[in-house]
Amino acid sequence: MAAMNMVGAINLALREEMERDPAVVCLGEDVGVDGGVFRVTEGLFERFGKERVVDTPLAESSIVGAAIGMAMNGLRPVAEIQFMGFIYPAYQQLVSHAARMRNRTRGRIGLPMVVRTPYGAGVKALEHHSESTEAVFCHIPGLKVVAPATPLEAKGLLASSIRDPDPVIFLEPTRSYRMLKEEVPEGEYLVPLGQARKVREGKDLTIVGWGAMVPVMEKAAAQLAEEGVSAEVLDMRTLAPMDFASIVSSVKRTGRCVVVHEAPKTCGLGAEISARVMEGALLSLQSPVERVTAPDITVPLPKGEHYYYITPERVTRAAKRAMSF
Amino acid sequence: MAAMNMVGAINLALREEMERDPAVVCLGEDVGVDGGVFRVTEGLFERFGKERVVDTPLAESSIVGAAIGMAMNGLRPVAEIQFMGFIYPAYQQLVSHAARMRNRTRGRIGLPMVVRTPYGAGVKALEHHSESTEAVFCHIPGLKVVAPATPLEAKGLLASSIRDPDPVIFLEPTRSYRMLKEEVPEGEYLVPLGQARKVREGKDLTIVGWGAMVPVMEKAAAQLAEEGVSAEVLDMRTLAPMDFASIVSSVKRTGRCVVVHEAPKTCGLGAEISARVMEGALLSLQSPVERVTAPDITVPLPKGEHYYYITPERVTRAAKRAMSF
Amino acid sequence: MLMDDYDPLKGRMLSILDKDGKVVEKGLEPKIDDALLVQAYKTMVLTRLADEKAVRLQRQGRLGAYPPTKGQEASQIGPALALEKGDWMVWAFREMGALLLRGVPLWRLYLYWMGNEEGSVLEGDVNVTPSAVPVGSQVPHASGIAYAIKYRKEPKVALCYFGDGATSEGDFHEGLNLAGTMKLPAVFVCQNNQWAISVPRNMQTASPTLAQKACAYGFKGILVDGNDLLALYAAAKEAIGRARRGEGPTLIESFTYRMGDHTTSDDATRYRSEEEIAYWTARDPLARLRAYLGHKGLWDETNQKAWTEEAGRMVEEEVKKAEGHAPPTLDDVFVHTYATMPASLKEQLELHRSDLPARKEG
Amino acid sequence: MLMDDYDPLKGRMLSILDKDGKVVEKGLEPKIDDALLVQAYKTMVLTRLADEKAVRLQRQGRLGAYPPTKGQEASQIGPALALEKGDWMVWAFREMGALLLRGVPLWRLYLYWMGNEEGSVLEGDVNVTPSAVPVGSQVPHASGIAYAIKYRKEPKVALCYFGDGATSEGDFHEGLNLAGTMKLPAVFVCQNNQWAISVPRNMQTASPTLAQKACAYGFKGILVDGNDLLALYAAAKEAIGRARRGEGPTLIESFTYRMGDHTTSDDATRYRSEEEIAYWTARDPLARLRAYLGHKGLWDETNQKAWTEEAGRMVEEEVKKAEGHAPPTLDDVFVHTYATMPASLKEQLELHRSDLPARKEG
Ligand SMILES: Cc1ncc(C[n+]2csc(CCOP(=O)(O)OP(=O)(O)O)c2C)c(N)n1
Ligand SMILES: Cc1ncc(C[n+]2csc(CCOP(=O)(O)OP(=O)(O)O)c2C)c(N)n1
Ligand SMILES: [Mg+2]
Ligand SMILES: [Mg+2]
Repeated sequence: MAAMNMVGAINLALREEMERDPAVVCLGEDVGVDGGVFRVTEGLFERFGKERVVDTPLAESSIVGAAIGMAMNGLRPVAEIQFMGFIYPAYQQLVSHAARMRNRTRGRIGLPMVVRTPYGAGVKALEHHSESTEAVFCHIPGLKVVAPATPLEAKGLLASSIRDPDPVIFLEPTRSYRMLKEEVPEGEYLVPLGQARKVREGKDLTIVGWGAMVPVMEKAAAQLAEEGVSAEVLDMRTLAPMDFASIVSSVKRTGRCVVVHEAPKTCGLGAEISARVMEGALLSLQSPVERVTAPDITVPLPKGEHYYYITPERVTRAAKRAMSF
Repeated sequence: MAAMNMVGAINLALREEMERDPAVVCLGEDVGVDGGVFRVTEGLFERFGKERVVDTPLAESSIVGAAIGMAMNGLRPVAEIQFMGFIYPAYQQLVSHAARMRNRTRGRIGLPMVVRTPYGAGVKALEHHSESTEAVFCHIPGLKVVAPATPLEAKGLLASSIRDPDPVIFLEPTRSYRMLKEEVPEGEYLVPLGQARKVREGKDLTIVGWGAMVPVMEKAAAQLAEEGVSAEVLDMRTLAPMDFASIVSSVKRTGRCVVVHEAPKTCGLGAEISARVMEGALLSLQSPVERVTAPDITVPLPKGEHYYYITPERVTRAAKRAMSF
Repeated sequence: MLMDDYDPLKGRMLSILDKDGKVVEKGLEPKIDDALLVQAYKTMVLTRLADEKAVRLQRQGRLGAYPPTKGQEASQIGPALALEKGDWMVWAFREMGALLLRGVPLWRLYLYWMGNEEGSVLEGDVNVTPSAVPVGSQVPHASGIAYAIKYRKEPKVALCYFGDGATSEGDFHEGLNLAGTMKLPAVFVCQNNQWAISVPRNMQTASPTLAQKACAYGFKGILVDGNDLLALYAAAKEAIGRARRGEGPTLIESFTYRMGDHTTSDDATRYRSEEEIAYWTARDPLARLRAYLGHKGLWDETNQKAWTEEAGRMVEEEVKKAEGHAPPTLDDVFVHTYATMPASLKEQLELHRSDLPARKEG
Repeated sequence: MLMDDYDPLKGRMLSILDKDGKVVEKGLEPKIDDALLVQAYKTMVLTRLADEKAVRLQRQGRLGAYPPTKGQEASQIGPALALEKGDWMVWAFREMGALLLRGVPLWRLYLYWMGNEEGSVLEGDVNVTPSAVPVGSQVPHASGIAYAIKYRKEPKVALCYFGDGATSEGDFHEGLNLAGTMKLPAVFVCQNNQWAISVPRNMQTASPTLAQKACAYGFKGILVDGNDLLALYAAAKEAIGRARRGEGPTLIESFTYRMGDHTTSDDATRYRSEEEIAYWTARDPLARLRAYLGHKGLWDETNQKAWTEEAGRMVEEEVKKAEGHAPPTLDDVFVHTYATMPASLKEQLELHRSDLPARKEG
C-alpha cells in the first residue's frame, strides 16, 4: 500500500483496469505522449502503447462520439475531456446518444464508457477552467455522474465506473488532485456506484456534498463541533442516480440539512436534494434546507474568484442559520 | 384584432419587430423559402428578402455562433433551432459565449439575440422531437429562458425578447402551436419578461407551470373546483430568471403547491421551485410541494408517449395528495 | 484506380450505366455475381414497394411521420452490396434499402416508424446501428466502430451513410478528420439527394462537389452517379477493399435525388419545380438496373410481374406483423434507462404506475 | 493572383523573405509604406519583450497561466497590418502581437492574464472581440460579424485567427462553411504553429496542408511562410481586398512555430526535440524583418538599441498600470450577468455580501 494523491490514484485505477481488460482504451487530447495536462495518464502511453492511449485531434464531440462507436463495437473507452468547460461541444453526443442508446435499442446496445474530466473552481484558473455544471448531466436520464472526494475513493469509484455497463461522467475535482495523500491499495478495490458515504456521524444536522466540497464540509463540521453542534457529513459520490434515501434517512434523524455545491444555485443539484428532503422528511424538518452554492453568476476570473467559491465559514454560517431557524 | 393561433401570433411578432427595427434578422434551417417546418416564419422571406430571413446550412453550432457575431456587430438576430432536440450542438456557444459575453467584457458587449425553438412532448413525434430540457439552460447564469402559453402571450413575450438586451432562449410549446385561437392585437403589445401571470385565483393550493402545461393545469383546476378545491394557477412565462417571489407569495396564502413540468423530475425546474418555496414559505407549507413531472426516462417513441406526458388527472391527483397530507 | 481517375477536383462523375441502362464505361463494368445482382434489384423493388406502403400507412394514420426513400434505392443498395458479413453499417434515417439488403426485417422498420423502440432491436450479429436522427451525429460513431475494428485487427470495415445536409454539421467534419488522421477502415457515403428539407445543395456549401471535402482530411473522395447501382458498387468495392487493406477511409458522394417529400409532414412542392422532378424521374435507378438486367438476360417481364406480386405480399405480411406487435408496457419504457434500474427510478416507476390513468391503447 | 499561383494543392508555400531577410521573390515584394513597415517591426519587438515579461511575471506569481506568443509575431502582425480602421479582428488567446498592433493597450492584456475581466474592456470603436478560450469557438462569431458587415453593405472585413488545433473542431468547419456559402467578407488566418499543446500538426489531421481545407468550402486557401512578415502581409492584403470587394472569404495558413511552452503550465521538452527548436530559432521572424529593414536602410543598431530600451520602459509602465488596477468588487462580479440585475440575483448579492468573510486581497 502506498500513499498517493488523487492524480496517482486515478492513474493507478486506469493502469489496473487496462491490465485487467484489453478492451479498456484511453483517448483524449494530450493523454498520450504528454500524459495528460494534469499528468493523470502519465506512463500509460509507455506501458500500453499508442493504440490504447490515444492522442486524438482537438475535437470533443468526436472524442465522445468515437467513444460511443468504440463502446458499440466491444471496447470500453475511457475518454478524457481536458476541462469540464470544454465538454459542451460533446453535449449532443452525451445527451442524444450516450444516454439513450440502451433504451433506444430496448437494452440490446449498452455503452460501457467513461468520460473523465477535471472540474471545479478555486485553483485560480483561466476562464472556462473552473466549471461545475454537473446538474446539466444529472438531469439526463441514462447518464451516470460520479465525483470522488479522496484518492482512495477516486480509485474505487473509477474502477467501478470503467466496469459499469452504462456511460459514466467521472468528474475529478481539480482542487483535490494534489491536495492530500492517503494510502491506496494496489489491486482490486471497488467502491459501488449509487451509494453515499458517511464521512462523519452527527445528530443535529446533515451536511451533504461531494468532490472538493467534502474537505470543506469536514472543516465546517469540525468548527461546528467546537461550538457544540454535531454535524453529520455525507459524501454523495455518485451524483446520478443519487442515493437520496441516505440523505432522507439522515435528515429524518437530524432534522436539518445543508447542501453544499460549487455550481450556481438555480437548478443546481442542491435544489433537487432540497426538494427530495422536503418530500421525504418534511415533518422532521426543523428548518428549511440551506443551500450553500455559488451565486447565479459566471465563475469570475482569478482576481474575483474568492467571491465565488465555498469556504468552511460559509457552510458553518448556513449551519447556524439552520440551527437557529 | 384578429383571432389567431400561436403560430400566427409568433409570425406577427416577428413581422412587426422586423418592420420596426432593420437590425432584426431571422436565421435558421428552412426558415426562408419554406417558411419554417412549422410555418412560423411563413411569408417573412417574401416580405423581407433573403438577407433578413436567412436559410442557413444545417449546422446548429454555427447558427447560434453566427448569431453571436451578428449581435456583437449591431444586429438583433432571431435564430431558429428546428427542434429543441437539436439545440445541443449549440450548447457550447450558448453556455460559453452567449451567456458570458456581457460579463466577460464587464458590460461592454451585450448580446441582444433570441434563439427560438419548439419544445415539448405529446405530439407523437419522432425521437428527439419532444425535448423539454429547459433546466439545462436555466442553470446557466446570463441566459434568459421564456416559454409562452397562449397566442397573445407568445406575441407579447417574443416582442419583449427581441427587444431585450440579453440572449433569450424562446421555447415554443409544439403542442400549443395550433391548439387554440385567441384575439391578438396588431401593433405594440409587450409582455414584460421576468413576471409570472396569474391565470386563475385560488386559495387552497397553488399550481405552477408554463407553456403547454398551462391548459393542463387549468383543466385540473376546473376539475378541482368541482370537488371544492380552490386552486390558484400561475403561468411562470419567464423560466430564467424566474419570478420566484410570485410563487412564494401565493404559497404563503394557499399553503400548498404543485409544480408541473414536462421534463424529467431529477434536476428539473420543479426542484428549484420546490426548494424556493421551502426556503421562502416553509412555515406556511401544509404539505410537501408536489412535483408532477415526466419520470427520469428518455421520452418514449409515440407508442409509449402516453406513459410520459402530463394529464390533468395526474395534476389533480397530486393536488389531492397535497390536500390530504 | 477509380479514386485517382475520378478525382473530384477534376469535376468528373463516375457513371457506368447510362439512364437507359446501357453500359457506357465498358472497362469499368464491375463483375458482380448474377445472383447478387438479381438480389440487389429485387431489394430495390421491395424497397420501392415498402416505401410507398409506408407513405400510405402514414396517410391512413397507421404510421408516424416517415421519410420516403424513393429514388435513392441504388444509392443505398449499391454501397451495401459491396459489404461482407461482419462489416458494420451506420446510417441516418432514410436508408430503408440498405437495411433490407443487410437483412434487417422490414417489420422492424415499420415498427420503428410506428413509434415503437422494439423496431430498433436487431437480432444476431447484424452489425447495424440504430437510426441516428440528429443529422450528422452518427459519423463519429462510425469512426469509433472502425477504431475498434482496427484495434482488434479484424478484416472488417464500417460503412457510414449520411446526407448532403449532414456535411455542414461539425460532427461530419470531426468524424472524417478522426478517420483520416488514424487511417481507419471506414467508408463514408454521402447521399447527396440535392435537398436538406427545403435547402438546396448549393445553399448547403459553396464547395463545387461534396466529394472533394475529402481533401480536407487527407483521403480520397469520389463523385458517383447515385442512381447507377453499378457505379456505386464499383466505387464502394474499391473503397471497402482499400479500407480493409489498411489504406484508410474514402468519401463517396452519391449524386442522387429524393423523389418524395422530405417526410410525410413536408410538402416539397413549396420549394422545388416540376421540371426538376421530371428530370430525375427519367433517371429512376430501378428502371436503369432493370434494363441492364434485361440486356444481360437476367430479368424479364415475367420475373418482374412475379416479384412485384411476391414483394407486395411480403410487404403486407410485414405490415401485419408490425401492427400485431404488442405496444410497450409501462415497464418497457422504464427498465432500459440503465442496465440495472436504480432504486430511485424503481420508486418512480411504482409511483407512476399508481398515478397513471387506465391503460389506453398506444 | 497569389491565391491562384500558390494553390495549396500544389504544395507551394508563399515566401518572400528568406531566413536571412533577403527578398527571394522580387516580383512579390509588397509595397508597404516605410513608416508602416517600421511600425510593424517595432510592434514585433514590443510584443517579444512584453511576452517575455509576461512569462517572468507568471514565474514570480504576479500573473496567472499565460500562453507565450514568442515566434509568432510575424504570423500575427503581418495579417493585422493589412487591415484598415473599422475592420474587425477576432482572435483566440495567443495573439498579443496582433492586439498591440490594433491599438489594444498592453496593460489591459496583462490585466486579463492577471485574472481581471477589466482586461477585456476595450475603449472606442476598436472592433476587437474579447479572447475566446474554447478552441475554435470564435470562428462562427467571425462569420456572424462578417454577415452584419455585408448586411449593412459596409466596406469592412472580419479577420479571424485560430490555431492548427482549432481546425479539428466542428466550429471551424461550420464557421468556414457558412462564410463560403454566403460569400462573407471574412479572412481566416490559421496560425499553424505546429503544435496543439503536445499534439503535433500531423496528428491533428491527415490533410497535407491546412490551407487546402478551404477547398471544402468553395473558396481559396494559401499556405504562407508564417515567419515572413512580407509574405503574410501580401497574402492578407490580397485576401482582404477580395473580401472587401465582395469576392468572399480566404483561408490563410501561416506556417510558423510556437517557440515557448504551450502555456506557463506546460513543459514542452516533454514532447519535442532540441533540434526542432534550433531549426526554428534560426528562422526567427524578428531577425528576418530586421535584416530586411537594414537592407532597406530603415533600421540600424542605434534604432534597435533605442527602441529596445523604450519598449522595455513601456512594458514596465504597463505592468505597473495593470498591477495598480483595482481588484474587482463583489458588485463587479454580479452586475454584468444581465443588462439589468433581476430581483432574484439582487437578493443573492445582498445575501452573499453578508455571508462573505472579510475582504481578502484578490
Ligand atoms: C442536428 C439536427 N438538426 C436538424 C434536424 C432536422 N432535420 C431532419 S432531416 C433534415 C435535413 C437533412 O438533410 P440531409 O442530411 O441532406 O438528409 P436527407 O433528409 O436529404 O436524407 C433536418 C434539417 C435534425 N434531425 N438534426
Ligand atoms: C474546446 C477546447 N478544448 C480544449 C481546450 C484546451 N486547450 C487550450 S489550447 C489547446 C491547444 C490549441 O491548439 P491550437 O489551436 O493549435 O492553438 P495554439 O495553442 O497552438 O496557439 C487546448 C487543447 C480548449 N481551450 N478548448
Ligand atoms: Mg439531402
Ligand atoms: Mg497550434
